[in-house]
Amino acid sequence: MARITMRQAITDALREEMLRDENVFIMGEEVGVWGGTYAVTRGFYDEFGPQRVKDTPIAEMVIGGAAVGAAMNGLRPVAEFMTINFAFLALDAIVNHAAKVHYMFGGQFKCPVVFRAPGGGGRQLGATHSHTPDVIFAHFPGLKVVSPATPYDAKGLLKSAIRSDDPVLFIEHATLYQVRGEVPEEEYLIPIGVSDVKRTGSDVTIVAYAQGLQVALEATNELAKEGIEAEVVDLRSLRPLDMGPAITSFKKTFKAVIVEEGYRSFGIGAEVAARLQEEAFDYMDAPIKRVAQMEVPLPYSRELEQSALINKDRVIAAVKEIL
Amino acid sequence: MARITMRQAITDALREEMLRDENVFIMGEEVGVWGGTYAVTRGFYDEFGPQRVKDTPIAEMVIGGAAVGAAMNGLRPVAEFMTINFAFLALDAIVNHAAKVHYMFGGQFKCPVVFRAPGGGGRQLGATHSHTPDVIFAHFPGLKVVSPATPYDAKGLLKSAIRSDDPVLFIEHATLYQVRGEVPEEEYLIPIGVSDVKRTGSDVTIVAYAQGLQVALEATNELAKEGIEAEVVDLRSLRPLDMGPAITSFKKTFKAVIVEEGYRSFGIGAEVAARLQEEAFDYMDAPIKRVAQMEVPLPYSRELEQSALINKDRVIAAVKEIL
Amino acid sequence: MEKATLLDWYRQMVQIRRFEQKCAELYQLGKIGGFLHLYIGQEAVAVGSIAARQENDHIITAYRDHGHALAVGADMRRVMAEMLGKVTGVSKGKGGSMHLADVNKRFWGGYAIVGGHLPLAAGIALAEQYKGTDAAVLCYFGDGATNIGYFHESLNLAGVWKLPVLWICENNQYGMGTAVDRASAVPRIIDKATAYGMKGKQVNGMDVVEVYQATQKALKAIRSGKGPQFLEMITYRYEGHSMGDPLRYRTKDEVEKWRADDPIGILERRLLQEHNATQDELEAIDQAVEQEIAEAVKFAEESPLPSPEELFTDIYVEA
Amino acid sequence: MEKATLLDWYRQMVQIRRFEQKCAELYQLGKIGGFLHLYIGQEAVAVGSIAARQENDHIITAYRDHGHALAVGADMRRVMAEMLGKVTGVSKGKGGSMHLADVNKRFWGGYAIVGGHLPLAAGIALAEQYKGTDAAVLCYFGDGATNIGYFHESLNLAGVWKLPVLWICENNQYGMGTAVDRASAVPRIIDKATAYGMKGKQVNGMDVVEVYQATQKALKAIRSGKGPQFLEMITYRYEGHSMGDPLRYRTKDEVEKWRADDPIGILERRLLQEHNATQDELEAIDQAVEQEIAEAVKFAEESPLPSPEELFTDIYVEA
Ligand SMILES: Cc1ncc(C[n+]2csc(CCOP(=O)(O)OP(=O)(O)O)c2C)c(N)n1
Ligand SMILES: Cc1ncc(C[n+]2csc(CCOP(=O)(O)OP(=O)(O)O)c2C)c(N)n1
Ligand SMILES: [Mg+2]
Ligand SMILES: [Mg+2]
Repeated sequence: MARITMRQAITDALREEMLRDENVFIMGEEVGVWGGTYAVTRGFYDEFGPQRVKDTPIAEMVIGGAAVGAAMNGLRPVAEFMTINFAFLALDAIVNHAAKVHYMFGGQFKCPVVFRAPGGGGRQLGATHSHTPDVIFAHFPGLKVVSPATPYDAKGLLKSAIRSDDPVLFIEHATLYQVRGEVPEEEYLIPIGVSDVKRTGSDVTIVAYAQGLQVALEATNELAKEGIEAEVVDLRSLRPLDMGPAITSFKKTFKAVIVEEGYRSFGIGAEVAARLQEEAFDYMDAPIKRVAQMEVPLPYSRELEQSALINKDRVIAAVKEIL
Repeated sequence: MARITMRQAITDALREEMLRDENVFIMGEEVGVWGGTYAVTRGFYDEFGPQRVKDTPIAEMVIGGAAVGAAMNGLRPVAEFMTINFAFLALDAIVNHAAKVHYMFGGQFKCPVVFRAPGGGGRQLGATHSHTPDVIFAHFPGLKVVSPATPYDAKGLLKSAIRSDDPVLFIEHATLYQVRGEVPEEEYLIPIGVSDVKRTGSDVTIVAYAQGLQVALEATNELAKEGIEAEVVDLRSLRPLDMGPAITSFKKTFKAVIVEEGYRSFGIGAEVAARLQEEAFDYMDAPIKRVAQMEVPLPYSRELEQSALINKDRVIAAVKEIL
Repeated sequence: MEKATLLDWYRQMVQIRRFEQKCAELYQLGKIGGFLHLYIGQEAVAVGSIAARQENDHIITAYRDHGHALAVGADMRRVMAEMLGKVTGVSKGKGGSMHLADVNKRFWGGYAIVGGHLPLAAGIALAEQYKGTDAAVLCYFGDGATNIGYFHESLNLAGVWKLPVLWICENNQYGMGTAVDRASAVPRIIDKATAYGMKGKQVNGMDVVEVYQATQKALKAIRSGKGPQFLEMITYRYEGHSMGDPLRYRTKDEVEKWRADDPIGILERRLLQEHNATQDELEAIDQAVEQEIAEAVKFAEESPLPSPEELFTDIYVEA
Repeated sequence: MEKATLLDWYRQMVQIRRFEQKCAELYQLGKIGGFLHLYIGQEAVAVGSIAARQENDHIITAYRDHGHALAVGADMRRVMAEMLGKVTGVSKGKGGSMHLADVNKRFWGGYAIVGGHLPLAAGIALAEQYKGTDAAVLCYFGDGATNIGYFHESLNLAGVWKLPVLWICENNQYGMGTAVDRASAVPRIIDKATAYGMKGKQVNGMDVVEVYQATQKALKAIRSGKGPQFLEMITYRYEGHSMGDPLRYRTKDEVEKWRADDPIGILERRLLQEHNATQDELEAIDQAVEQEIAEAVKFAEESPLPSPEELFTDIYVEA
């Protein structure tokens, strides 16, 4: 198996799906001539032509809404928001249109659109460009929300997203583009809405996803040196949210820490904690802890920004607090 | 004390603040000539004139953003989104601009804007017009989010919001406009970010706000007939979130149910549950329950829509499950 | 125009008007809930423009959608059932008045977020362009909607990509209570088309024939590769914005003035004076429409509500 | 124009250019992080237009904001400190390159969401109108920004409310890698102004004197009650969109062609040929600027980082 970056895995998924199905096309800002702001679609414009790799104006509302219309009328758009921060401008198109046309018209239409959106902090981009706002999208039924942490998952999940007849928001944490991992040559799919155990252990359960997962894994390496074996569950999808593996693990370890990059209040971890205590109350040995972003607009200055973000030390500290 | 409706209380607050401070003005769709879609500003156009009661085009992005600019430059806008559903279009103006200009420019500017937005389901308005998306706004630091349940609270909180030097999103549940309650003649303010015990009891803690509070109170009347005395904590503000009274109560009752109108997953209740177990773990006698909206785009058909919403029976059932 | 065609348009316009008058009654009786936006006064726009479409063209509009639904030929019984929230409704009772649609008629529905369907129209058109068909999209919206960002981004994209969309602004003089010139920096809506490289034409939206001809011409321009087109239909809504409009923003006189130009009246006169139609002929149509409406109401009233399980269907295609 | 004035503008333009060249260096050294958008090539726009403002006028712009910050007269040392994320920076190190601001100069800052500051400009202007002053707002944005909903809603509102805003489009031919006519349905940006009842004028944005005069005239029109005005400054950015631009979308020839019209070069020639300036005079200015920049860098480098507690200040005015 080749070890490739997450960027490459996403590129490969897109390319394979475009070769497989001519109704799959890409639209977004700078996806064509430029080759994608994060170089994910580099070479696509030349390979597939301007008909299938469409540069758009800077106009997120219509990027969102036109993708919905195209999907309703038989295409499979992969619409890219240059970053998820700009998807705020398309919130209505995403949650009031993409997520509702199937239900609101009694099943007459379907909306097989994929919205791709890189997100996340840590690159000194300042308050408006550093969001990890995954939770606000995951809140709305009708939409599926996916956010992978490894190249393998990214590829398999993106291919499923493109083939799905439902609208999917596919969130890519930009600092993960460089992460490498093994990806098989053969075709495979990973179902949306299935969590995955990324590391086994019996002392504590860590539930995480995306960048949070990478931080969690770093922490477990150090914890293991001290003889603490954490089990790590990767949510991978935020809606539908598969709590099964986390609950199973929790029933074994009796303790849990949730790690996410977004803000703590009303974040992903809140739901996970609420669900764990609801569904495995009798197994709770300690409070369920959350490691998340400090609740401030992210500042530019490097050290200041870093101090607001999650890191392995904060995960280790949280684990030790409840052990 | 007069018993007035919540609509009247809000009208009175607006009017008093406009009389007190000439920098306070109102802008929004149909706030003027029409008198407000929910009649909250009826008569204001004649009383204060078009300079201070400004009808806007249907343009939520600029309603949001222009209010921010006006606030930065010395005014105190009360910008109305006709309903909170349309505030989705202003998400960027609200969370990336209103909530960040103070921080992002190192404190040089302040943004004393109030966004008013009626919300909620239950009126057969269909999937796009029935949101209770309070949580997605509460997620972002820099913004204050308030959602009162009684005329008394609505008046005192709205006056505080208008006087606050920070941006405040003031969410009014439209089905509460008719609710009556006692409101003193004299001026009073209620601080933002302070929860309130609305009913005392020792068997179970119910944490709620807005429409959820009214449903909770209905439920407690029935529960009381069966000898079950619930303590009811009204959050009133969602950010800053004052968990003090809920935790105090929980430490007395050892059991809690959270009631909110919005969707359950990644909702307000998730955070409350997570916080209760974090901060009062040793007092947990049972899983903390959540009563919330079914996770579907709300349908038009009356019975179907009602079946998706919270009601007292569901609260009662949740309480009994953990007693 | 052929007499038979005009008689059919007359029938359609009467059908829309009577249908809505019945809806208003049912609303008062509490049988219809939510928001109800009547199209009365604007009938000539939907009827005339939809008559000009070719079979594979698409229709999409806002929440004021009863006229378009009937004009595309949706089954009136199922439209009425939708109004009453019944499972036999076009949208299974989940959509209601604002969300009528009929996929088989290429009617993509009514949308309640002002401007929200304009990008959808662009996307639907993009799919046709992508597939290389000659189909176009007729996208309807109000004067008020031209002030929202969705309008700008959608028309611009259509312009840049030369999407086959016919943008049809139904300028009924008000967005809720706000007169056009209190909300739009230019009082003539077509002046906005300039910003998207479209010419734009103002049309008397009270005259179904004029509407038909202008639409036909615009669709032809689109199909001959001239890019998206823009029509401003000058019209008026006789009733309030929705049920319960306090109507403080206009005078009775103004309404009366516009009523004198009633689209049904204009067509009626033309039929009687220029096409030898008789009062009896028209009355027969009126009566047939009454009959059809009575049957639609009966069908709707007798239809079952959606079963409780319907709450959880149609959220996702794949569970 | 007075020679002294032109010399001052020359100084400002050189200052902006050298400042940015230094920033590019510091970026390569990793001392500046995040995004860095250079203004090089566009200096005449900020300098000429800001020179035309009266003292109580306001300035607001997008993320490509170094030129505006220096032209309003912000302390270069504190601007440089901001670039380096130091607590002595104009925004305490919290904003960085994209979020320079100086409340004392009525400079409301750079904003990184494309179009996001246009409604703010409308609101700032509204406040002046409300207070009855004669101040106007100069709001700068790129060609790409004219395609976003924010642009439409803001210009329309300004038009309806007659807000004192001078909309200044800096058409540098590209939004990132997208040429104007690949993103805008009309290749001439001023054609968009028509849709808001504004006339709009194209200006040679490489000539600081033309920019100054056009701005002066537009501000006068605003102050004489003619409502908001629109200027399209035709200009060019010599460098990439931001650091790390692969520059696949334009040719070297094209860049060279524009460089021949260099705004500093044009002014230099005018000073030498028409105002009897000497090479020595100009070189003295260049050297003074170099000196100033060296001091600014020294100040910035020696300044402390924000203390850890700064993370939690400025979130709210009231805790
Ligand atoms: C984004 C958004 N803002 C506000 C509303 C509330 N609203 C519904 S219809 C309407 C007026 C629309 O006027 P116009 O576009 O002229 O259409 P008309 O109702 O006259 O047919 C408004 C403000 C909405 N539905 N969506
Ligand atoms: C809403 C939004 N979408 C996309 C971006 C990413 N982005 C930043 S600058 C830019 C290009 C803007 O071009 P233009 O308005 O011409 O300004 P210029 O950079 O040429 O000065 C883009 C697409 C953004 N910051 N905000
Ligand atoms: Mg209208
Ligand atoms: Mg540009």
